[in-house]
Amino acid sequence: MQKVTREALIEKAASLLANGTVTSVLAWKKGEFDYDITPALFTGEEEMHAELVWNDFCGANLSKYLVAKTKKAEGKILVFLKSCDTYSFNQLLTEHRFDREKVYAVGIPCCGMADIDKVKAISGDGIASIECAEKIKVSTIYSEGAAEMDLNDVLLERCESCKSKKHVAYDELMGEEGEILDSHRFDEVERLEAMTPDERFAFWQEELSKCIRCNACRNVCPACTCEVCVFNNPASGVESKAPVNDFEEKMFHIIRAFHVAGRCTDCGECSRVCPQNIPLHLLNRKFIKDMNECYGEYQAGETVGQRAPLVDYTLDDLEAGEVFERGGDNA
Amino acid sequence: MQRIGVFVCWCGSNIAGTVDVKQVAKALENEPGVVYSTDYQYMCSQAGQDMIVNAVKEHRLTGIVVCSCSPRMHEQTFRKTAAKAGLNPYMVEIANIREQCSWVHKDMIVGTEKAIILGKAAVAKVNLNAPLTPGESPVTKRALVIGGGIAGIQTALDIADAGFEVDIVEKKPTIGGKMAQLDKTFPTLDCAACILTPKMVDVAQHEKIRVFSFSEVSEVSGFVGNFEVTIKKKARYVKEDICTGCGACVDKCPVKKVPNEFNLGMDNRKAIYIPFAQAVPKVATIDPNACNMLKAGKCGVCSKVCTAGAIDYTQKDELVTEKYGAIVVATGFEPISMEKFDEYAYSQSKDVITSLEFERLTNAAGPTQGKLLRPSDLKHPEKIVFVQCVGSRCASCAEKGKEYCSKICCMYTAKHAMLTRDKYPDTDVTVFYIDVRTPGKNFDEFYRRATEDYGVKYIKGMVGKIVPEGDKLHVQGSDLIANEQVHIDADLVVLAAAIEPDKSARPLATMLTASMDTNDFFTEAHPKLRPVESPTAGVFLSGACQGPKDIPETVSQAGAAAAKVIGLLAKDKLLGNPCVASSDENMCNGCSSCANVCPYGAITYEDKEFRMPDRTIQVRRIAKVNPAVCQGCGCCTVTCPSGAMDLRGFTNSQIMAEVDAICK
Amino acid sequence: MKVTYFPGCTLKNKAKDLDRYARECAEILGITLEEAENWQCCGGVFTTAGDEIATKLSSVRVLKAAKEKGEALVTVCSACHNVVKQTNYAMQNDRSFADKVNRYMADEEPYNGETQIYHYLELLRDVVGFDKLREKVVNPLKGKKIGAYYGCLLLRPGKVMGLDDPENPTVMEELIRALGAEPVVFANRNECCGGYVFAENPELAKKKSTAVLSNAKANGADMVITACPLCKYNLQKSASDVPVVYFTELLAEALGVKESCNE
Amino acid sequence: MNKKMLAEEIIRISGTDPKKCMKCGKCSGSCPAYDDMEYHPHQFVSMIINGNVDPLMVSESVYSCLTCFACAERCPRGVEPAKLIEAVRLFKLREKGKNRMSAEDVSAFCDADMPQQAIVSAFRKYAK
Amino acid sequence: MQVKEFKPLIVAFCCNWCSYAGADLAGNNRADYPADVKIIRLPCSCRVNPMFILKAFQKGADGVILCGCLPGDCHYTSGNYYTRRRMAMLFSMLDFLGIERERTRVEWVSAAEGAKFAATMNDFVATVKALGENKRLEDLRCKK
Repeated sequence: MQKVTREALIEKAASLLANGTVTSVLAWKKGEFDYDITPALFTGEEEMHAELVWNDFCGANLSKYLVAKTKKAEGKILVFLKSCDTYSFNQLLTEHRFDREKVYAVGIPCCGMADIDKVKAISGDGIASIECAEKIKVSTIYSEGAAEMDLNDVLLERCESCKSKKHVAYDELMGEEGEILDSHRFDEVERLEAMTPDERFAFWQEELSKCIRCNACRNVCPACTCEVCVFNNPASGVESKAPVNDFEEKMFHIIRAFHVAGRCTDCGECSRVCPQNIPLHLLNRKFIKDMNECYGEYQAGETVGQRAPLVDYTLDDLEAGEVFERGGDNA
Repeated sequence: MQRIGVFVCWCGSNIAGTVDVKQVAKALENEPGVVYSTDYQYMCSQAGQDMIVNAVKEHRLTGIVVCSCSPRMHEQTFRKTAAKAGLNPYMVEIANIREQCSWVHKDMIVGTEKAIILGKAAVAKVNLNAPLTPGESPVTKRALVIGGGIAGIQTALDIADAGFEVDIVEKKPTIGGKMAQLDKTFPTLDCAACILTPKMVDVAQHEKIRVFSFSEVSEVSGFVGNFEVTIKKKARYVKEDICTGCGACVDKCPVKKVPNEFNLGMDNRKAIYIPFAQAVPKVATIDPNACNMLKAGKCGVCSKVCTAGAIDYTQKDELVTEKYGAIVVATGFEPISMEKFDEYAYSQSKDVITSLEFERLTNAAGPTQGKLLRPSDLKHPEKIVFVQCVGSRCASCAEKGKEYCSKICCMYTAKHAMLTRDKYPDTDVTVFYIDVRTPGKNFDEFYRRATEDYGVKYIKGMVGKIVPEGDKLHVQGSDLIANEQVHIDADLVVLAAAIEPDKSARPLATMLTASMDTNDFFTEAHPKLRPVESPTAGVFLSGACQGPKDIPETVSQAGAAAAKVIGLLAKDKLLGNPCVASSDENMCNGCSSCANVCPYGAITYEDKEFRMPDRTIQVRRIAKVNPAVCQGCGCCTVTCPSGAMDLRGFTNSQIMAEVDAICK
Repeated sequence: MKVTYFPGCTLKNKAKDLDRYARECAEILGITLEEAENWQCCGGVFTTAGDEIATKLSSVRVLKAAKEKGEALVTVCSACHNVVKQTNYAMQNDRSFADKVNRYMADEEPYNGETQIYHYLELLRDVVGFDKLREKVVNPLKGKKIGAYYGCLLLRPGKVMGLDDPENPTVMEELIRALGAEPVVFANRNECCGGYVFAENPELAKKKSTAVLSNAKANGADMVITACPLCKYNLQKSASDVPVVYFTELLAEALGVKESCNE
Repeated sequence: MNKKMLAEEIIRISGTDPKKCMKCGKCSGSCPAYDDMEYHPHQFVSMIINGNVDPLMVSESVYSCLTCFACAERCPRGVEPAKLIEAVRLFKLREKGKNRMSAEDVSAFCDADMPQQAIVSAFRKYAK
Repeated sequence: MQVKEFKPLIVAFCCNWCSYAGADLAGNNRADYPADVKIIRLPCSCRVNPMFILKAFQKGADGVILCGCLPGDCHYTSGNYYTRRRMAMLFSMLDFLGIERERTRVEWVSAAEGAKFAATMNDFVATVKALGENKRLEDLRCKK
């Protein structure tokens, strides 16, 4: 797949700004470090030349930011969407979370994004600068010269198991359109399913014990756009600032996964941002896999206006207890 | 902070025999919010209730917990008691320590321990109870009946006789429906017209009934007691109020070859027509697809001969909006198309007909003036074969047939067979059947008469193929009892086509937010206990739109629906169930999940302006629950991702408090 | 348009004219029938049992060959069409069957019923279109009253074959009309001719074939057309004097290439 | 193999569910080979449900079925009796040495006009 | 030292129209089931939020059972169908986390099935008893 260059993005944005189609541009800029790329709103061309970033670390899914930004913006916002981001975009539209008229969506091809932890594993800590070209060149404060690596060797897990290079929503597409891929995204879920309950318990105990309740997963999640989160709402009965007991984190993650079940597009942002590297996407994928198997294939965000499995039913759905029997014994 | 009184009932020895009521009262005394706790032999007795009233006054109670029998037994009683004491009735909670404690546990220690926990849970809940007031809404004292067949007619007459106004909307030019097309009715063999047309006249003459014929419902809004309905009166190009129904226009109309739908296309009508002699309203209608004047601007004969001046070629569809308190659906049925069953050669031979066509062939007002002549050559058929269950009980392919039993075919086939043998004893009549289903008063006797007295041959088996050859229909079928394949050269074959809901029912259900089953029959609010109500409040069901029905059943259901409507319209105000869902607009995301699962269509959305902390105004889509429509199941509350939706009387925090109290 | 063509064994032998006419007419209508390489006999009948694998492999092979070329597969013989289509349906819908077949053919890429299959009649109706066909007719068959005999294999099971309404088909009647002749609808057009049972019980086959043709005749047919060599054989052996020809022969006649085909 | 297992095996081979049958007899009303069968399509269904398969195993009826699929097409319940008959036939043929037709038999019915398809089909139906 | 018998804590969520009435009927018939079962009355099984179940476990419940009307009989026509989907998904998730699948259950009990209600509770209590105390849900986060 041909990469679209940063310059092409800026040129596109500048021309749309100039002809009045949009009044602002939602894209990415550098944060504290070269690999720490964050969403940013631009209104002028110079600003974009100075700050706009488009490289192998632009994992952030911009769809979610439209909810807040469109409420404030006067005119249209241009947003750059990678193929996986377009699913979130549609899902948010299904839920009426922003006004489609206020957005000009430009689809951009994506070859996958880099996982900074994998980069560090090669380069070592203390990254001073990163250059993204044919190869990713990383120099650290501890070593002379730069470590070089292929993007394909340091892909984020979610990009390794990319479900779709196809954009399901856009006003305009840059570069060539990709296809829905036969990803192996459920392999890891299946591996866990094949374990004994004790092994699974041990696995999750290990993983979830790392949780520090920083809420990064929730804050980045494009399905978590609630005006007030239940975990911040005293009337919900599950509000918590500090955990009461050890179960609290567990409950947080189950409830969060349940809340986004049927709405989660499997964009993988939760795992990408987790500072503790908990594979949170596995919880979401477990729900997706179960729903696919029990109620028929469903991809949230594929089109606008879909009815998700949990707000639907058929008269002969399987019983709650039967969910374990489908497809042989997985215990 | 609440001031809660706890009242532990002995229920004689029913509770006190296994639960130490004194200890329960004592244990609950120390629960948060409890300021008074006592026990008594029979809380539900007058003395017991007085005790509660006095305690409320004396201890300035704001909430009450009664530890007694099931709330399904006495919740209403104690709510009234609370009201008597000046408390909001919804400040009462019951701890069920009889059915779910003393009666199922034998050990006093175990029973007492559990009763205390159940009491604690109730106290925890009351602490979070809020006074609830049922919403009130006015009732428009007028009913709408959709469909003017026997079901709609009977419902309308019954409602109107009770003194309420009723409008009937009928899509055809006349009311009367399927029954008007029938010849005789089983099991008494009354003439259908003789018993139906007087009712049609009653409708026409009733001062409380208006008939919108040749009209359709195009929009419905509102809720129980307060519906607003837009009715589309289709242009009939004849002024209904002026036309006298004299028929002069029909006589003179030069366009003669329009298939007559009333006789199912077996003869022709004019471009201007009155469907049948007893039509109500008896008014002519012009068929714009056939009329030369409307198609090409040439002719105008009807206008010239009409002395009343009723013809109006410029008439347009007209929209009428009216308010109603209740809506009755009576959209009826249609026989299914025989297109997919051509093994019976329906499309190949005019002499293969459906049972409804047979009705017209034997009806004195039908295309053959009641003489049984077969359509192809108008000869008297000497051998007739009836085939039952054509398309009914067919599970193999949804687009072909219907999985259900159409219920009426066994009886009308017996009727047809019997009447044929009665009028034409020389006719050989054979019926192929799978099962003969005759549950109903005098039904089986009727069927037996067909075979025993009239000599109708019943063959258990099914026809597999009909081959028209020459002027015969070669019928090949199975006789399962004789274990042989039978071949009959018949002159006429009558197919008992399955019946299905009228095609207009599905879009209507969407407008009404009334639910339907997979076959497009309307769903009843409860299959046993609320069979004539739709789950959507204020929408009632009459006749075959709810499921296959014969005339007696239809008329009884029509009357029952009318009784329900009268009960509703007799009220000046509707008191709702206050335990309904409500959405906190500050938390609602407007995502529509709740509306997806609401079985009653109680949730709508609106854009609302919010003033933000930075003084800007933001517009956000939010959910609104109509408390008059919501029935309080709470399904939306779980679907709501933000927790904005909650259920009054069973709030998230109340239930969590109960869980906490039990698990403490 | 180029399609992969599966003639089947009979069309290479006893039914050569069915084949010749079909190819020639297709060319006129802008479609090239390119014979599949190394095709094998379809086996004549489809065995409905899901655990019968070996007998269906020849169909899978030709389906795969078409898939590899990215072409649709066209058949003319009703029996071949039935076997290939039913096999393809099983490959699409019966997971365990498809898995077994794919395992059996392990050296090759798995096949899951991707190939589009047309019967020649479908090609005429859905790809060429009867209106276009009518334009190409140079020798309209005016005044001929022709009965279309479908038999079983073209239509049933209806859910699988999807060629037409199994109880009230119209494709051949439309073809007859397009060629300028008058179709005669007769109820026995989808009743069995006796099929392979003639080998065991010739009397039964004769009885069935006679019933078909007498019904056609009673409804006024001068001639009956068919797409199936076995039907044609059985019908011709029956006691009737109604001529039975392949539909492609009629097509060739109307398109004016019948003579050249026979040269 | 006991009766019940035999019936179950036949149902498995057929891939259809005879329990869906409502005993309407449309299969036997449709069957063009009815008069040449000892057991008729509806009896196949009923006997297999009842586990009474032995008489079917020794009956000639299975060879009379034309596999014309009329019963399957018209069955209102999707039972498709032809598939059950096919399953019994296969079960018989799969037993060792139970081929009904051999190459020598062909000359008996072969004539000059006979299409190749006829021989192939007959072998599929009458031999393994 | 005598080992104290393990008394499980069971929370049962019952819908008002069918299963709560079924529980009442069990009482009317003086059916016998363990006092470990504590019933919370709700309008419909679809009112049960997964949060309630998790909360119960968090607070020390050893088993949670949901009872609703038989499919097709829901007082609100479709509530239990949604319950069925939600709980199938939730239970599968709990199992995925290694939590004993027997600790959660959904049963459909009609208002006429007092005996079934009691039998269901007896069976469920016995099952949970055999599992022992609910440790996993409480301890999941702590490393051993």
